[in-house]
Amino acid sequence: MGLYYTMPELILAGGIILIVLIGFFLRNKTTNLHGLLTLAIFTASVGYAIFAWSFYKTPMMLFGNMIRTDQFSAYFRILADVAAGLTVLMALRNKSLAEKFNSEFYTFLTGAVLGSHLLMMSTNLVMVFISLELLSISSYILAGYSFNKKGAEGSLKYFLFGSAASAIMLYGFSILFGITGTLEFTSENFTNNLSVNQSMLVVVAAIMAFAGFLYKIAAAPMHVWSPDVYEGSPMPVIAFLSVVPKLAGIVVLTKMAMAFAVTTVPFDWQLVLAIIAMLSIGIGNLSALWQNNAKRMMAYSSIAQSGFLLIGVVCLTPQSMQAFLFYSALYLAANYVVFISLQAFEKNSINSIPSFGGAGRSFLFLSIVLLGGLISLSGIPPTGGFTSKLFVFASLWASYEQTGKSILLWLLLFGLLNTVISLFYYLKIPYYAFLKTPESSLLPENTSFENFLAFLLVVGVLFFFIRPDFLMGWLNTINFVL
Amino acid sequence: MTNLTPSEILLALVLILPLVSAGVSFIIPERYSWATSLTAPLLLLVTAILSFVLFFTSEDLQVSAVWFSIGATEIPFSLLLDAASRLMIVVVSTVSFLVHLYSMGYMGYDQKITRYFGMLGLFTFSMLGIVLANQLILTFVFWELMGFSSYMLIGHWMEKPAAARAAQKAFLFNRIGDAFMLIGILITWIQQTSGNDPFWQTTGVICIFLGVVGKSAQLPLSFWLPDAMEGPTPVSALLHAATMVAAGVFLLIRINPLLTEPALTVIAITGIATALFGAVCALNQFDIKKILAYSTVSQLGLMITAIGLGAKDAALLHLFTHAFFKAGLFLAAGSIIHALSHQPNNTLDVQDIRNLGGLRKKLPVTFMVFCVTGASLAGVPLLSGFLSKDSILTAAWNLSHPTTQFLFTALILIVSFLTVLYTFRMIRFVFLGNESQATLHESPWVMRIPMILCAVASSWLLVSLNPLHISGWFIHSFPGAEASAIASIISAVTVLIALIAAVLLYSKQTSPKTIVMLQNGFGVDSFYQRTIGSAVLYFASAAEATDKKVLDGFLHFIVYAHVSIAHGIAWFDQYIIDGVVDTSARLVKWAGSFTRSFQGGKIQLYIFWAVAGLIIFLFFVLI
Amino acid sequence: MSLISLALYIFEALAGAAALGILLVRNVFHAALLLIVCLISLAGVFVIYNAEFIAVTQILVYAGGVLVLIVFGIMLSSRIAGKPLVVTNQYVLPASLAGILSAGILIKLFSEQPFAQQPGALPGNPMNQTGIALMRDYVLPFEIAGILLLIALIGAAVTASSFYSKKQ
Amino acid sequence: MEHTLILSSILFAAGLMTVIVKRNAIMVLIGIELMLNAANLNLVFFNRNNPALSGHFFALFVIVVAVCEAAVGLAIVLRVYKYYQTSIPDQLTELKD
Repeated sequence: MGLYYTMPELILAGGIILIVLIGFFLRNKTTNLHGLLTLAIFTASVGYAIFAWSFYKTPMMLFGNMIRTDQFSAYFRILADVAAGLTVLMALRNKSLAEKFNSEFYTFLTGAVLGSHLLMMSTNLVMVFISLELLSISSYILAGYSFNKKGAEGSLKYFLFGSAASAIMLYGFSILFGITGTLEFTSENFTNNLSVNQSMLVVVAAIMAFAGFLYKIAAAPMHVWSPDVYEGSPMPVIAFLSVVPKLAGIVVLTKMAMAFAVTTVPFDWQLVLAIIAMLSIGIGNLSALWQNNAKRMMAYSSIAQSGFLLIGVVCLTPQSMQAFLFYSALYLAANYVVFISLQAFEKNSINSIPSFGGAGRSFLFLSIVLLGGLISLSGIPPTGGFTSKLFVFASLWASYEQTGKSILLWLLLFGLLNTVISLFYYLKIPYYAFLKTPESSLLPENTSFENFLAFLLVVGVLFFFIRPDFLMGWLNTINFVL
Repeated sequence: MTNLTPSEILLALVLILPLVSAGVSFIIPERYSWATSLTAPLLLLVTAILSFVLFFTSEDLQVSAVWFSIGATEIPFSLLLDAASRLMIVVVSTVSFLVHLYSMGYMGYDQKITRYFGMLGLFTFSMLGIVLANQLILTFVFWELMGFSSYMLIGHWMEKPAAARAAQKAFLFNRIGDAFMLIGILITWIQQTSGNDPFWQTTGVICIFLGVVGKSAQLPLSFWLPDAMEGPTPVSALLHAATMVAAGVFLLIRINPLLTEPALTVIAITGIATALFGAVCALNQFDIKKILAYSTVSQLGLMITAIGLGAKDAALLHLFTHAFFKAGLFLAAGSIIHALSHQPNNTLDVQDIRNLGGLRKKLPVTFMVFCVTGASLAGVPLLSGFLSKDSILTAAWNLSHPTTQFLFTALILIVSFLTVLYTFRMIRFVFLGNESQATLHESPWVMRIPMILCAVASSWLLVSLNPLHISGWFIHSFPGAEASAIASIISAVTVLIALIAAVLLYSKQTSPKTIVMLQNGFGVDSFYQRTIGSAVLYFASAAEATDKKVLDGFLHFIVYAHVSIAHGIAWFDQYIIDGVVDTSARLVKWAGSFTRSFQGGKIQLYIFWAVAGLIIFLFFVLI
Repeated sequence: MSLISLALYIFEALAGAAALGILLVRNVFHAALLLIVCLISLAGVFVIYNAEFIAVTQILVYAGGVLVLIVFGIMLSSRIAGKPLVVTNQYVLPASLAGILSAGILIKLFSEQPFAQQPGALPGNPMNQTGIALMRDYVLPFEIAGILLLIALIGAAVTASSFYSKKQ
Repeated sequence: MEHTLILSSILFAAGLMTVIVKRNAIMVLIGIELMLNAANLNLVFFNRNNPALSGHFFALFVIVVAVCEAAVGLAIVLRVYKYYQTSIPDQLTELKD
């Protein structure tokens, strides 16, 4: 019975084995078959999740209370699959990835997606840990996939930071287990025992546990790794890392925060999360101002975006959850627009921001599409990014009115102020592209596929500005049992 | 949306055509950029004609569709065509068309003319959007779009560092206002859904007003406007005189029902303070475009004051008349700049009135336009400015509380007094006096026609049949704008006194000064007889007969007061405002390099920072 | 003091001493050996806490697997570098501050916390129970662990393969 | 029984310090293993009277994960060796601001 509900995960797990096997037979051959097969796997997974959407209406506990399927997690699983599918499309167009260990690349990608699926559904600390590790270990290897000096360094840094963070998280889990005597953190047993045994130790354990999630979503103060890792990784991997682990981390963080929010723990959760969100937004935006490397700049941008995503968790109201769901989808789309165009530019050896000078002339269409993505990320109309920020801030305001906590107001003001700051660096690339003269003349390579793909996504982003209710209406039907 | 009425189609066309123009301009390749300077004005001409048709034929019209919904609340996409917006679309599209036409001559040789016209089209589109939007979030969307296009237009000559800096300054100041505005919109919106709390309503409205303060260059955010004069002059005429800066005033007119009593007080005080400030500043500038910019600040202050006093129709009327005469002034100024800067071996700053003089004979058309529009700005009877200023004065005059009545009436009179002074000063030093330039040619016809049209639009006929009192054919647009006879007389007398004072002040001066030395002689040069007219001469001689000392002392007082205030303001602008801008930019950069300094590439140090961060966090929570 | 609790104290003291030793020694190889000591003492502690299966896994997997890997890595890397295995320390002061603070906070809070005495006792035959529960309650993590091992295996192979490739 | 928890705290802190202090990637790895073992000790200790044996299972999976991490980690270390001829993590500063 449970297998019906976890069919997407079964597809992914079977897919991993299939890709490995095909990889054996097609050794030493440069072929797109692996990529297309992986794409088919993700499509099947998304297809099933949409087909079985009504299945997930009532939450189901499965596999001895290890995981729970519901529409909330199903939505994010779809997003993760879509992101992974786009990553595959990017990887297919990336020559350096096609040369070496092609089938393995897709194995790790599928493994990471499987890990994120399970992480989003987990209701048990064991599952959280093991699926987080599946996601992490796959990501460590993916981060080193450029097979050069920088890639190796980025991979090692990611690995060392990641393992230290997950060890800290695990220690927090072990203390939580000691206090509550159960690993099922959504169960009543867990919350009751937590309420009975209020102490500072709970706080310590919770912060240690959150550290692992914060690392996964690259939020302050666990964000330090991301710029270095992003700079060393190939473009499809960065695009993947900036979306899928982030969403998975925040989903499980939401569930965990919910468990703490219903108990009467001796300190203010909203305060802590709000400060983390503010720190992430501030640090990400301020540091990004200085960057001259497009990848690094996007790393800081993704740190700041984590902060905005966290606002949904800070409020923990149904309205804020809807805003969070909406924001995630728009963030995914805009982020992939940017990375797809950046990859196309990279192909024409445009890497640093000054080298974008005059690119608007040689790659007019691509530059316009990139501008659309960046504008959406910064949250200016007429893009869905504006609408999503509007939803998030509106829910924050509503939450402030409800609770009257001044920290929420500060978060709102800080967030608004930072959308201003973020403009300065998001518009840096278009500024160079359109208003500067080229440093050297370029021989444009064919980027029509990238143009098309990014254009489709930009159309989506613009569409959700005009008709956000198209998605919002669907999100309204989601049942929020966390 | 199946059966569109003709008016609805017209409305959609008026809104869309500028956008089409922008799109066409962007699509046309650089080689054929000359084509842009034909398509863009043509499309705008069609827009202007259609808006006139709409103005004369249409009923009040509301188009509404569900845009999206958040939870249970639905956000409509709603356009409203009422008396105010009908008038505004005419203003926007007409002035925009005139500016397009003028730009054909003025920007003829510019390299990036396609971008210029594209942005102009986008700007017009967003301005029309603001005018028509019947919903605050939609307004905000257009508002931001307008901010973006104005940023691009101010910084059109990006290679000039001053232009890039001005664009950034304008952007920054506007974003500060916009951040508050978004908060205000959210508050207002939530207020509408969940009960009416007067406190929150006031807060929300004041937050929106702060957005208006940014866009309409009110105190304390007015300092970007003079800097924005680095942009092309036609842009200044369109954005910084007729439309964009007026968008804030228009928004206040739209949300007028929401304004609470305390909010009105705040608005009125801000407005009158800005009006005074702008007027004093305008009197102390040498740059002809900056004088006009400060004058715009001052006039916008008057409109805001009118709204604060509850006379929104007076504000709209002044907005309407101001759009034309100020656009005319800017276009004339542009014509001067154009004529002078196309002269060979010209090394002087052509915008500095100290370097100008005696242009009357060389540029007769420009001179006439400048005189007519300037007189309208000064509020000389028989011109539109007199009537609209009169209605604002009447609003102050009709206030119920005697103290506020006196205070506001007096302050508005002082503002109009100063307006006359600086207008006259400008005309005196630019057109009269010694001829300094050798050979000049009047601007081409494409530039002359818009100027002349603006001058014609500055006559009283635009507003009313009766040249001295508002009544007649446009009255149905301004049901609340009324003028009392006493106010008219007071206003006229003030203008006359001011004219006399101006003549006395500036006639003997050979070059403009900021610290104006008063000359004792009240003799009137023969050369004024042909310029301002015999009336001035008559009143001037009459004034000579009046108590010299009273007038003398009064003028002394005015001059010294304004000199010291102006110095204070210049200091404030240079050190405080620029200082704040620079400091905040530096602070942001410094904070950025601080947060970045953790990224030394050393992974073990990273881990340490992360752990340290967690421990600090822990202490923060535990204590 | 019973014999069992004496054994517990000895194992724990050994484990603690070995951990501190790792912190102090300068030679990577010695550190690896001290890790073995620490792990085996911990296995002893696990046995005393009735976790025989964990203890066995600890010895088999850690001592037999991880440590061989680590020693292998040490030898490979030292062969390339041709340098002695001595490591120096860095950031000693901030690190000790962080370490002592975290240990201090944890010990203080552990001593203040009244841990819930869970009802019931361990089943009589834990090993048997473990096997059954592994295939019943924990079947999903068990399967995931299989995939994880597969991924890690391929990943390690892919990552290390460039070690021998000629391209620099 | 608190001494077990004290031991686990010490193991954790010692692991953390090893991670930061030692100028060798393999030593960092050893430090991480120490931290994982501290958590394992906690899990087993807290499971003294729990018939569900959840702590034991968690510890078991932690060991499995530790193996995977060690394998992947060492492979990455070896690769870094190939490019940089060093295993001192702090000397890898090609990627920085």
